[in-house]
Amino acid sequence: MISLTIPIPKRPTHPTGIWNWLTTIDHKRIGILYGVTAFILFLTGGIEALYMRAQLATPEAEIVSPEVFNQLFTMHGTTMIFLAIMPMGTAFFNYIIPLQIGARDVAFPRLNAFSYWTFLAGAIMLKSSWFLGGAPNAGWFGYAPITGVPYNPGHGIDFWILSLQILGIASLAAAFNFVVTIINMRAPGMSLMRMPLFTWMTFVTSLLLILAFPVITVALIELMFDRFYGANFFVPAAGASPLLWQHLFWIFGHPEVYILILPAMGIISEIIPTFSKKPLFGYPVVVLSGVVIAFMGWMVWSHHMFTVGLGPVANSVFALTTMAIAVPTGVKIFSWMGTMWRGSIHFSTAMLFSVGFVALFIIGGLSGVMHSSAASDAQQQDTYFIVAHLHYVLFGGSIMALLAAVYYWFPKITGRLMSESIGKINFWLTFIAMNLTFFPMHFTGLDGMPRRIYTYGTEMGWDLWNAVASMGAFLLAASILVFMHNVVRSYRKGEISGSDPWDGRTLEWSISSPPPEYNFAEIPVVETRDPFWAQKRDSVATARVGGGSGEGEHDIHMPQPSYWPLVVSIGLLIGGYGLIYNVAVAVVGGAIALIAVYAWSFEPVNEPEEH
Amino acid sequence: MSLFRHHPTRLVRLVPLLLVFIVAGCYPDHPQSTFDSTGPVAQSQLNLFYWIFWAAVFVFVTVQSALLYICLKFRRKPGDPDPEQTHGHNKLEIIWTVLPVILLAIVAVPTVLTIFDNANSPDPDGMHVNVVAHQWWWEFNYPGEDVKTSNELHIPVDEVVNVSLETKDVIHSFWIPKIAGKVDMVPGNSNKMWIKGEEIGIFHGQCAEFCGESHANMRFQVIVESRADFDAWVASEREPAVIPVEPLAKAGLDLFEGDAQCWSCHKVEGSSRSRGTKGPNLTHLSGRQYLGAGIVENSQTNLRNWLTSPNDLKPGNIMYRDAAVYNDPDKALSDSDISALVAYLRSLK
Amino acid sequence: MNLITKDPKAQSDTAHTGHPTPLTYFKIALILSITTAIEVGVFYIEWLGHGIIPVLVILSGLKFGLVALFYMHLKYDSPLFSWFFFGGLALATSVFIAVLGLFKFFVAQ
Amino acid sequence: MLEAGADPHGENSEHTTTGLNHRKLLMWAFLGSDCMFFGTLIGTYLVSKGRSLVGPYAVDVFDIPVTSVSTFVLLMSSMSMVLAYAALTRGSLKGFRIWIASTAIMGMTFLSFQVFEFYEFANHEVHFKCSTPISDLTEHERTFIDKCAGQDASHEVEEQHGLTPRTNLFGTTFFVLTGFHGAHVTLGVVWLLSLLFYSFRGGVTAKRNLDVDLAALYWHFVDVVWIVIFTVVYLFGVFPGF
Ligand code: HEA
Ligand code: HEA
Ligand code: HEC
Ligand code: CUA
Ligand SMILES: [Cu+2]
Repeated sequence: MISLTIPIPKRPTHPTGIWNWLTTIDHKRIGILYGVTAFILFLTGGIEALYMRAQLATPEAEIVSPEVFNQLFTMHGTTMIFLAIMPMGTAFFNYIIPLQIGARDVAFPRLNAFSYWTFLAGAIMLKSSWFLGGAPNAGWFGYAPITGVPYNPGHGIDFWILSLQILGIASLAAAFNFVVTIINMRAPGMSLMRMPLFTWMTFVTSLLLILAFPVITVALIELMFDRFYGANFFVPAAGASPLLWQHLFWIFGHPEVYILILPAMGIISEIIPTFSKKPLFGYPVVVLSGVVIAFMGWMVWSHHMFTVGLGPVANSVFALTTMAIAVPTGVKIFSWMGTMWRGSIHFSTAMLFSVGFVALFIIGGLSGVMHSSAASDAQQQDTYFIVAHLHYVLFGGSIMALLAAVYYWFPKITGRLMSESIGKINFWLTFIAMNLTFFPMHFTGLDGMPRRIYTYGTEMGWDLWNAVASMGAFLLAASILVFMHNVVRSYRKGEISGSDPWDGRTLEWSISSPPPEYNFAEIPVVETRDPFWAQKRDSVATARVGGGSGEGEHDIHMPQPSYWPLVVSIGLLIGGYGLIYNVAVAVVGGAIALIAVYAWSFEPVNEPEEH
Repeated sequence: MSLFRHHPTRLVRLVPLLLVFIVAGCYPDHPQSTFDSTGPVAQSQLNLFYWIFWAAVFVFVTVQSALLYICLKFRRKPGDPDPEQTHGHNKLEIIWTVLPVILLAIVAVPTVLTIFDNANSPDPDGMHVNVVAHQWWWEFNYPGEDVKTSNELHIPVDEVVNVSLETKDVIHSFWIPKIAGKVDMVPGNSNKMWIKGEEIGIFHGQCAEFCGESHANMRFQVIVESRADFDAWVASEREPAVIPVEPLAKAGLDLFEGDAQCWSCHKVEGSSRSRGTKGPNLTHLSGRQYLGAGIVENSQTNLRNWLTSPNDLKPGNIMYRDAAVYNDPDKALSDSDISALVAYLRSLK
Repeated sequence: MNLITKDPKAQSDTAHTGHPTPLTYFKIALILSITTAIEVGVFYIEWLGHGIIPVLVILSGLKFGLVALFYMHLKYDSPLFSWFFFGGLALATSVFIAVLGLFKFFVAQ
Repeated sequence: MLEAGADPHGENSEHTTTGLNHRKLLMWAFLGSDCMFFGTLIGTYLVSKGRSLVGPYAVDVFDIPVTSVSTFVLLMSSMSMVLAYAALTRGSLKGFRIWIASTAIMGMTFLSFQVFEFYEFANHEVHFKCSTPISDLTEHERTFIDKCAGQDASHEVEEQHGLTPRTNLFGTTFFVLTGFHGAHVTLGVVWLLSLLFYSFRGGVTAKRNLDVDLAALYWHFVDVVWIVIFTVVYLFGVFPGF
């Protein structure tokens, strides 16, 4: 009732400018915010990586201290996973999903804005730890008990815990939103089996998220109780088993890696058909294999724990379930190749990145299968061989696909094409540098180089390949600079793209670039897969998609901007810092969030109209 | 792409290059290389690795060449009509589901067999060593031999050694790449493994689980020796420490058991005073080849450096953090104190 | 797959035919109370020994199901809702039973 | 919580692909997700069970009859919740108010029980006569047996030895699990009361019974979670040898 007794500020109405961005609930703008923020954070994670590579380039280097090195890899891993790849995925979910399913917005536009601001709050919180007495330093999976107060009295871990909680809220908000949006806001006729693959994988990813995040949330809450209130969840001295943390983390963690890769696979499944001018080969099977991967992702978590002493039976079971995931993944790979087979393949930059994805992901997947053999993983676990695997699937997989997505959808978002000639340079540089950076890690790993070491002696014989990897990393930085150059240049003066530069197949290409605020002047009716292609080729006479004429524009009511999502997020941020420094501040933060939630609840999506 | 446009065969030349790369990666002579196993556990793991590796190479070569072929073959040429809009091919899809299953079965069987093989010691009644990990050093206890030592593991060649693994603080992982893959030491959870060295020599061990600031510096040596040498070593280890006679060393002993308070953390057998357990057992320190858990050679200079500023050799180490001589300026060791301590420690043969 | 497609019977809000009456709700409440009483009662029957465990699991499962099906009207609502709810429930149950298994919870010490 | 609440014309429910309401779908997805949340907490509790090194343990502190009563109250609140919804759907605003108020009251009763229980546990006393045979003492009580040394059999040992989240692993896992359930109930009570007040401002109508439906789903969920907790934590908790 608070909201009814305190004066509510008037609803924001700014059509442009900073206030518009702060209060926007337009999925396209939120998508852009998400994307730009995540990319900047990707750069910070990359800079952290460059520091590490500089330190490791030569034996016994002294560029950073061991303590800082530990903070670097922790922040690098956490940043890349939670602040770069996940939100970049969310950026595309936001921008593209409503367009692909023929909707005017997402189901809960304000929840969407809230998701972004909360993500930003979490990012600020985590990154600020560098300046507030030291970043977290226990690795991205923060195994107990090294995260406990006795071994880690500083605030680094507290920042890690609280920012991950806040980020978790953001991810959950987005995931719930997309689950509902995709189930409920599809254009008439777009049955599940007519949904574009990217939409499908977004759906599956969102389901994974809403099921996986509660687990890490609880684990973090438990750790928080241990650290802040002297509870005993992971305290061995009280009889607790620190293995519980590992289980909880990886029950979340393995589905999480599929949360990182499934959107990428969705992106690839859009781009390859477009540039091969063929429909996706074996569509139902590709969909199914995505679902199966997600499902099986729940049965394999202990493959990260092969060496903790679970016993031969458990290790065998988890080895087998893990190997089994190669089957549905293989199906996807082969289906992409089947799509290209007898196609008319145009190697645009987006397509190059997609094929690069397939090639690199196979390498990463195969090293994954090598890990899955528990007995031989005893030699690999916690070595650079793992680091090689994870970068092949994460960089070679997720990042390559996201870069492909930028090249592919940039014209839709900005109305301009990215430069193809710079794009080619970008791709080849990335591709070569990526292999130069991460392939040698296979060697050093098998040569016995453990991960997370800040230094090594020259007698170990790891000098050469570390030097190569470091060179590769700086080359990779150069390739990212090329990419940034291309984006900025093309945004300013790229060739005008028109609405359908690639001869696209799905609905987003049927409307103007950039799309009008309401996306579709008239909601399309879908009668087939790849509806836009069908319409263009006239194979389905009645398909009526697209429009964008702007007629009847005045009858379209778009949800109106709102302050509240932003305010709730600010409250959360204040609350987060408060929990670390001062409980009173935390209470204030909580109160702000609570009041804003109330105000939000009683604020209509649209102001009642004056008829 | 343009590089290969007219000469797809050029790519083929890359294959041997790639193989050279791969082979270049296995340096059997490197101290922690997993390609040069000298024990049955590591050997079985290596065999398994090769088995899977070649399966992976097979998949890699077939799939990547198919991909390359497709990329080269089906490129769009100007004026191409739309290709036929095929939607799938059931038979093909079944084939590429079943083939990987078969391939996986081929790697799964030896995997499971090896897991079980390595799980149980072939000689559970043989020798036992209890390893206790600490941030960032190792304690090795031989209950049967009644020997307690640190940072250097002696084992007799060709004998099964049953190892039990524990930790005093955080999680560590016990790993001797050439002898056996790693097993973690988890608080409150004693793990078991077995090892067997089949070659006389000194091998490197390494903590493999991130355990804090000096994780990188948590190493150890494994000395595989003949039974006779091993017995001799056991006999000498059992001896209490010699009481030094040389004056400087005697002064060192006094310091050690007196003002420097070394005794509060270190054990020296035979001394009634030095019974600490926070740091490594120093009874036969000078018999060890390395200092500070495998970090530097055990030389006079290095020992001196260690005592002068432990933090430089091993950042964050607990001795530097907690010993009064380092964190209380009033108690700091003078150069002559250090000389005395070094003399004493060097006498602990 | 037809669960997610339009199903006129699945109209969410009001006006279902065959919606339960308050009487049904009372009956359910009665069953719930009796079951709880039995649970607590069973608990004091010593000769059941470990047999109490399955009994209690079944009884509380029954209560859970009744509330979910009737009070949360899953029985009358779109099956999609049941998928979400029971899907989450089944996943949570199976994952954590597996975790307990890995901790040797079911092995008598 | 009432996101999109208010879509004043109830448009959302009409124009969706599935015919299902957005918010209701969201609620169910949330409940599925919350299953994982409580699953993790209960899993933690069970894994930690029997690992505590010092007492008091479940047998020492639990009072099954008391908790049975509060369980019963919560179950009945579910019934009154569903009746509130039914009343509103029938158009009886009065019935709605009565039932929702009683639901909230029962919720608060449950919470008071919980507060009482937490207080009791935190101030738990070890209390036994030295004449009691050792086999009749709980494991925890036995750790106080030396207080009988030199005393005659009629001496009564009385020691304040409370259970808090810090005391032992059982305390930690128990309080955090039931505490989070309690937090869910608290949120639910606030929600119900908000609806009650809102109804006096004309915000709750039969046409917009969805607002109540959502609160009800949440409320019932909190109830079913308690059903599990009651069995798994309380009943199994004091069951010897489990
Ligand atoms: C995008 C993220 C991503 C993806 C998709 C994967 C995919 C896989 N991962 Fe990976 N993994 C990580 C991210 C990912 N992983 C990360 C971040 C870590 C480290 C965490 C840390 O410790 O910090 C890790 C660690 C990790 C481990 C733990 C190693 C250890 O610490 O000891 C294991 C062990 O089994 C493993 C296995 C696998 C397997 C089998 C797959 C499979 O899904 C791969 C399947 C794909 C293929 C196999 C290729 C294509 C298939 C074919 C061409 C068909 C034919 C193939 C065959 C018949 C083999 N991964
Ligand atoms: C998505 C995930 C992702 C991505 C993209 C990357 C990208 C990179 N990673 Fe990362 N990495 C992880 C996820 C990822 N990593 C994880 C999960 C771990 C495990 C962490 C742990 O152990 O806890 C890890 C660990 C890890 C290690 C091991 C650390 C250790 O164990 O000691 C190393 C070492 O080389 C490394 C290197 C790199 C490099 C060189 C890149 C490069 O690809 C980075 C390329 C990007 C850039 C170079 C940025 C470009 C910057 C510029 C162009 C500067 C511009 C500047 C301005 C405009 C101001 N990573
Ligand atoms: C607070 C406890 C503590 C005190 C006091 C202490 N040490 Fe140590 N010492 C340690 C620890 C812990 C290590 C292992 C450090 C590591 O390797 O991380 C160690 C290692 C050593 C080593 C190397 C042992 C080896 O096996 O390589 C020597 C030598 C040593 N200490 C000598 C001394 C001397 C001499 C003193 C007194 C001036 C002293 N220590 C006081 C805790 C202590
Ligand atoms: Cu011990 Cu790493
Ligand atoms: Cu995994």
